[in-house]
Amino acid sequence: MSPVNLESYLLVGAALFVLGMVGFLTRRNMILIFLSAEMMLQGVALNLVAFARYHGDLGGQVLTLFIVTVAACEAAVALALILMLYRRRKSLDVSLWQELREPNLEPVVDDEPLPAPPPPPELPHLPVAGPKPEEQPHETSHV
Amino acid sequence: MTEAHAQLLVGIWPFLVPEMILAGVACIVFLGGTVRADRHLWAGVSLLGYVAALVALHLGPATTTPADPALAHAALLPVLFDPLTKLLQALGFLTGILFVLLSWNEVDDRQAADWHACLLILVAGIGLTAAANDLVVLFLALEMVSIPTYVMLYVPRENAAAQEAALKYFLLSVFSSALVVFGFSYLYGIAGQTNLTLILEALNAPETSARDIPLLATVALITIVAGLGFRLKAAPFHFYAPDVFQGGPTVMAALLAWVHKATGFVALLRVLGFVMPPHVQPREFIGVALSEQTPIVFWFLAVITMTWGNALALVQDNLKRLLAYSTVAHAGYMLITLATAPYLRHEAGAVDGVEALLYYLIAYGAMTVGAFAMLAYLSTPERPVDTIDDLAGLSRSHPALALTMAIFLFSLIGVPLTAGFTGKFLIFFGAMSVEADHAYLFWMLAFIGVVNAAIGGWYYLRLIAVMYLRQPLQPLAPRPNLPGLATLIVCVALTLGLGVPPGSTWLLRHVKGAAGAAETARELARR
Amino acid sequence: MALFLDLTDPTRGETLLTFVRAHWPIWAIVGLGFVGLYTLLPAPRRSAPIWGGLLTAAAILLAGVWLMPRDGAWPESVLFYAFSLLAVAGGILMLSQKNPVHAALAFALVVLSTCGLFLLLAAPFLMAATIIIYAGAIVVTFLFVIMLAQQAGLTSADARAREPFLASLTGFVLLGTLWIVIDRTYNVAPLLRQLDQVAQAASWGEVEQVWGTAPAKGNDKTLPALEPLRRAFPGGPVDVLEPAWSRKDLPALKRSAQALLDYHQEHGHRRGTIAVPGHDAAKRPELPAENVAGLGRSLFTHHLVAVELAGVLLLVATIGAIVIAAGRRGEGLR
Amino acid sequence: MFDVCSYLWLIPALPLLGCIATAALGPRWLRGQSHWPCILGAVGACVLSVLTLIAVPQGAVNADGAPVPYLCSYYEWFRAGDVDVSFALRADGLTAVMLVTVTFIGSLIVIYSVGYMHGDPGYPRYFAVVSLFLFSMTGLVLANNFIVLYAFWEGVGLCSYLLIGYWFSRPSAAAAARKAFLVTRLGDIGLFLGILVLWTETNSLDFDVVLGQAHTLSAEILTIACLLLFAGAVGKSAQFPLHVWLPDAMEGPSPVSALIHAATMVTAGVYLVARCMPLFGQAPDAQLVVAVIGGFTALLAALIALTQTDLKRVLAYSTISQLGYMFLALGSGVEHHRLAALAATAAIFHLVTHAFFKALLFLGAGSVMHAMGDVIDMRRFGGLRKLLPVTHWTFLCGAAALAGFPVIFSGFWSKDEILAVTWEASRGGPHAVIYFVLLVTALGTAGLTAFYTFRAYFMTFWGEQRLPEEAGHHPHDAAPVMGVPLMILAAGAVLAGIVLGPTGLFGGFLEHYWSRSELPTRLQAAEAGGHALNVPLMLISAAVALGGIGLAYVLYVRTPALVGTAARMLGGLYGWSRNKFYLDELFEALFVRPFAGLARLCKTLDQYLVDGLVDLIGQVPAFVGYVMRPFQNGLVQFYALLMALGVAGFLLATMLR
Repeated sequence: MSPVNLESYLLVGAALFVLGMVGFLTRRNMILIFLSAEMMLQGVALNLVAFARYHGDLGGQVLTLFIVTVAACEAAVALALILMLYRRRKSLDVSLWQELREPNLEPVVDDEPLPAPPPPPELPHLPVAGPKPEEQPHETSHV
Repeated sequence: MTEAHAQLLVGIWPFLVPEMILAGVACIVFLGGTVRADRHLWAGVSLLGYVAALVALHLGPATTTPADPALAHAALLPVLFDPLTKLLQALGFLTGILFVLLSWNEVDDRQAADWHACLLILVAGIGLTAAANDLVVLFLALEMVSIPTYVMLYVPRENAAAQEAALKYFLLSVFSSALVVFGFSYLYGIAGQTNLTLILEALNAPETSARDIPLLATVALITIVAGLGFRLKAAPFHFYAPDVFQGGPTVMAALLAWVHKATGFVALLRVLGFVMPPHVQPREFIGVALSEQTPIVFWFLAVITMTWGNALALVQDNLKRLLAYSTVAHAGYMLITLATAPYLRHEAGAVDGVEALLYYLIAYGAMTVGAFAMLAYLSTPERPVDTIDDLAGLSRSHPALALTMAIFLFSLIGVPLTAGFTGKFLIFFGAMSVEADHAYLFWMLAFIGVVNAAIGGWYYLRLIAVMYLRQPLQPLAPRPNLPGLATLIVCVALTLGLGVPPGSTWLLRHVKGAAGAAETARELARR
Repeated sequence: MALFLDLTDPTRGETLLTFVRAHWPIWAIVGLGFVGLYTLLPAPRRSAPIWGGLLTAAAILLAGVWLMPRDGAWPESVLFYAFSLLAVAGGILMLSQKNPVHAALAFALVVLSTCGLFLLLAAPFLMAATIIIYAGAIVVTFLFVIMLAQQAGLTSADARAREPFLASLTGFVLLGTLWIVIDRTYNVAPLLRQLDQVAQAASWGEVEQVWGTAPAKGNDKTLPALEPLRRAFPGGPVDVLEPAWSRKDLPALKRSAQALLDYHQEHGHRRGTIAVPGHDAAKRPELPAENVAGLGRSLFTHHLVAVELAGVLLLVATIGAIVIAAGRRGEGLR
Repeated sequence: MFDVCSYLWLIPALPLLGCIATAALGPRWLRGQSHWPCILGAVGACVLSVLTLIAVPQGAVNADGAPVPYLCSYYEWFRAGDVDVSFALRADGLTAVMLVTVTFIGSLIVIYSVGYMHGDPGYPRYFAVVSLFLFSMTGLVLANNFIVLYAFWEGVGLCSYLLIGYWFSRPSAAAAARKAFLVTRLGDIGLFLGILVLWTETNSLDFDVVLGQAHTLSAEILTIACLLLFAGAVGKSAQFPLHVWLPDAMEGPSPVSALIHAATMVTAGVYLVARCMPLFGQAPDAQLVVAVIGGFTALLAALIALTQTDLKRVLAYSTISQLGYMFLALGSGVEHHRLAALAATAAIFHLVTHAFFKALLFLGAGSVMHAMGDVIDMRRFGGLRKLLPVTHWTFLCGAAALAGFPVIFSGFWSKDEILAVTWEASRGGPHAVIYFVLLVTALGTAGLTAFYTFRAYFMTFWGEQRLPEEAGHHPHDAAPVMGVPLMILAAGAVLAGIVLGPTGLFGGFLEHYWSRSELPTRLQAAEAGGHALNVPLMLISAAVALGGIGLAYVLYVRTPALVGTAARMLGGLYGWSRNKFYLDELFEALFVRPFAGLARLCKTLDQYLVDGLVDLIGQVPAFVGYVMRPFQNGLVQFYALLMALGVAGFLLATMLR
């Protein structure tokens, strides 16, 4: 019997699950949202493997294996989907996709401005021969 | 692994022949699609596939019977073929045929092969969900319904709305499956087995007092109901539905409204132990379904769901959004059955919750698929049917189509002589005939349901009024579309036919058979 | 759930207040984590969220102390603490990093630490599979996509969290409740403490302090701790406890309590083990040593159907991904 | 004679066929001739109904000597366990009387509609829906169990909705249709729940079984069930507080108002309560509610009718008021089964006579509208008696019947029966005082009825001839296709009362069915035998009616003459006399003001309180929808957040139990 009790593993599993859920709800990058969902699955996997150890039954590991498989399937679809969506909006921000909503509701936009970005590092003075690097336009807050 | 168990494992393959046929045809269509882009060809091939699967189902072995006592532990197999499975398999294949017809002229030649192949896999998933007797199989079967859906939502159209719908559905579906498997992990933890029968048995071990389940099972109950509630479109897990219905293809809206709801409910029946395999030895099964907590959860879920759906449907102008909220409301009515099922007395022939649920599911499938099929039929690229106003004056230009649509809507309202009425009747009467200490709670549930149904009548009637009482803005010009028409005819025949005998009695007999397994469990629980 | 109040056993009814009070350490720890996480989540701000980091770290630390077994630190325990600290910290990092590349790398860290935990739990095959599939394939591919998309630098979306307060509040409630569930189910320490008090009791009054007043004759009220005890000591001599209690027979009760304690000692239950209804803990099987072979045997006999299903799923997903990305599309479907 | 069952199903089937034929053939082929299937269906059903009426008393009798109803089971709808719902039709005295009334008046109105609706663009639609209505209404009356009744109950509601909104291009019509649907639907919830309660208690839905088991039910259940059923009746029959839809329903074509919103559909509630008399008879509390609501509605609607200037609205309020009378009668059938039988008979009798004269009045109003170019405001025309002689005379018959003009006209006899029943109820029993108050109210209402009816009559047909511009130069009287139905109805309105009432024909026919054993048996039998005419009450009511008519005459016809005479006698005071207004004012102050004030108060209350309340109930779901809308903001993460909140909430709640 493991000196570490089941309870501890379950708690770590639950914490990963909940952290993944919070990440799913808060991160706005589509890829991070998907990875957060995967983190929820990691929590579940931990639960299952801990229970499998506890009960001395391989079923939990089998289920975990299939969860990993399905996660891989979903990742494949997610990758393709996110790429196509990126191609249209040129951004990974999921909040850009809110055209479908109840009519006569205003879109949700970011109102609070970002703090001023740190000043760009001093550019080394280039000799005249080289082309002057273009200033990167700053990202403005959108939708 | 005993010899008998190995024998049994080998013995389940004949039952899986229909699904194998579907998967095989799907492979052929996938491969063939790279060679030829022809929607008639691939729709025809997959139609043949469904017919072949139906034939195989009919000719194949009957249910795994309890006749042989040596087979008693057939319940320990990962898949189960009891009457419920058979019913869902047959329903799934019929649904496949219906959707092939519905989408026959709706998909472009170029995507037809992928579309129909995905549909084949999805339909195979329906039967397997019902057959699952193991958390592993159940999880995979549910994903077999989900993953083709992502593709089918995205592929047919490349515009922003469809992409947004696919994105929303995909992300939330992944989220909901994470919730479901979290519940599965706790269920597994209770018994140390992935087999559903064993899990439910463990929940009913002599140490546990009746009607009370361990806390882990309560957590599992909530997360599983939440995750599957996403498929049922139960509030507050339904939010994707209006957006996805509006943005995605109409055919997909129909698919989500019926197939996903059905699989969600069947998965709930299985995993919570509402339906137990018939050859399980009659021990005192409590399971999760018959616990004290479950009816409470479903009580509240039903009330929130139907109220939310109906209230928001009242303020909609977009047809697909309206039907999306209507599907939410109907999920609420169906959830009533799950709240009442554990309490229903089971006198000879009385309709219990599970039977009412199955009846209503099937009836609802016919009418809602019909309504969506009508929208798909009427729409043309030049003259899309999006808002309620687009239906104006349909009775003038196409009286027969208007009447058909009216029949679907009447059935959704629950006007007598339609399947919708009979279904609602069974649900509400079921709730009224609960004879428990707290029967008044279920009377209240029925009352809330009736009030909701009355409110619901209003927005459906608004559609009828628009069709019959208004001048058309711009006349509709549906293209002649034989498969689409066939879908409508099948749906209207089912909507009317299942509402009155002999159709209704026939269907009741079948759902009774399918739900019959629940009987043992309940009888014992009441003792 | 006032509506159903009369459905429930009045002795078990709990209000929110008593529920929180009964488990205040758990709520306090999770609450610390909640505040910390809320401040850590990406938001337009000027300075680094040091306080949030400190609070979260404190919460993790306190949780670790709470979980610490009383009987010394084994090497395995040390590994467990290391891996789970890495996993949880990685998770929090993933949530709080504004740069998506860093967040994805934090996720890789989570996966690797989980794999370490898998190894501790005698699942080497799963460890390898998860590392290969997640860390090796998924994370790397997604990193690739992120880098492709982030050529323009950080976006404003990555610097903002959606509904940070409500989301972390939900997480707080959920984690707190789950922790309490786990604690109530698997933690036998309070029960042992009760038994110990009863076994040491000098008078009946002390017993009543633990378990409340015993019923009058003919009352069918049962021992309040009976059900948890049954769950915690399946197969143990639980049933002798109740007659002694209802007879108010102090010596017999003390004897039974001591017997249960002995049983617990003998069967090596530690804090946080047990509670499998219907399964005798003492006879619980161990996992086979040959993990890969065992898994393979299980997969290709009992779970063969599932393997086939997974194959079909992989096929659909592959083709689906190709179809989505390559696009044989039109405007056909409405 | 054929077996009743062999043709009973044809009574609903013929209008249904008519509906299908009109719908299928109308728009394309029949067009202007679309009325034929409908007329044939209605007349056929009418003939069969008369046959049924004749056949019913000749049927078998049971041990008590009462006729056994014909029960014809055609088709088993569904059977779910012990619930067995079949399409069984039932023919007994009550059904037969209702059938004949519905189909006879329906036929006449359909014929009238041929003239009235001539040239309307929706001509086939109109007749299709009217046929559908006849089908539903006959089905409702013939139903032998609650579920079939409920089905047809919804059916007539639907037809009513479609016909109120017939001129859908008018926003007011659409709003009225919507209001009618919503408000009646409120009542329907009660009906459905009542049926559910009865089913759970008796395990059956058949009338015979449920009503036969009435005495086995506990008093509370019985009262609850009765009140729920009555809620359905309140909605359908436009009783307080759900009466608000009926005046608005006048947006529909006049024949529709006549058929559905006066003669037939709105009486479905009365029929329902009469049918369930064995239940109500044993729930005195429920009956008290019925009587009080009926009496109150009668008074309230009469007061409101006093100040209406829209002719059709006056009639609509009078319909509400008369329906209130019927419920008053039904609610008075307490104490013993003899009185219950009398009460139901009186209510149904008034239902029949009311159907005749109110249909007549509406058709007359329609005829006026037709001639006046769709103007219906009484202030804009007057003195039409020379111009529209047929309409005038037939309208007068109807008005006199409604006012209860003594002896000759039907309303007098049926109203008197109701008063007699209430009088009986007020002579004993626990609520005698309340019933006595109700009796006084009813008498007062009778006076008001006479007054406002004749006010409308005099304003329309007397005084100097005034025509609105819309009428054109040569307004013409009703064409024969409209005139003949008017005359037939007028004959009915005059004769139905005196032929059926005092002779005891009607009472004898119907009471026969009520005295069957299914009526309350635990109540004491009446000491009185047959029902005698209550002469003193008749005299009082006659006096009241004549008083009302007289006052209307004085106020709206006599006054100008009175003023003229005064002017001649007091020559020098010409200027003063020119201002006949003073006299008007005097009369107003003395007589009209008090009533008008009361009426205005009632109207205000009605408009803002009751109407507002009902509107509010209708608006609640939409409001809830409005509140919930912001949740659907299109952000996928917000949706996930709500899902997660749902999980957390449910989890915490389950823990806390």
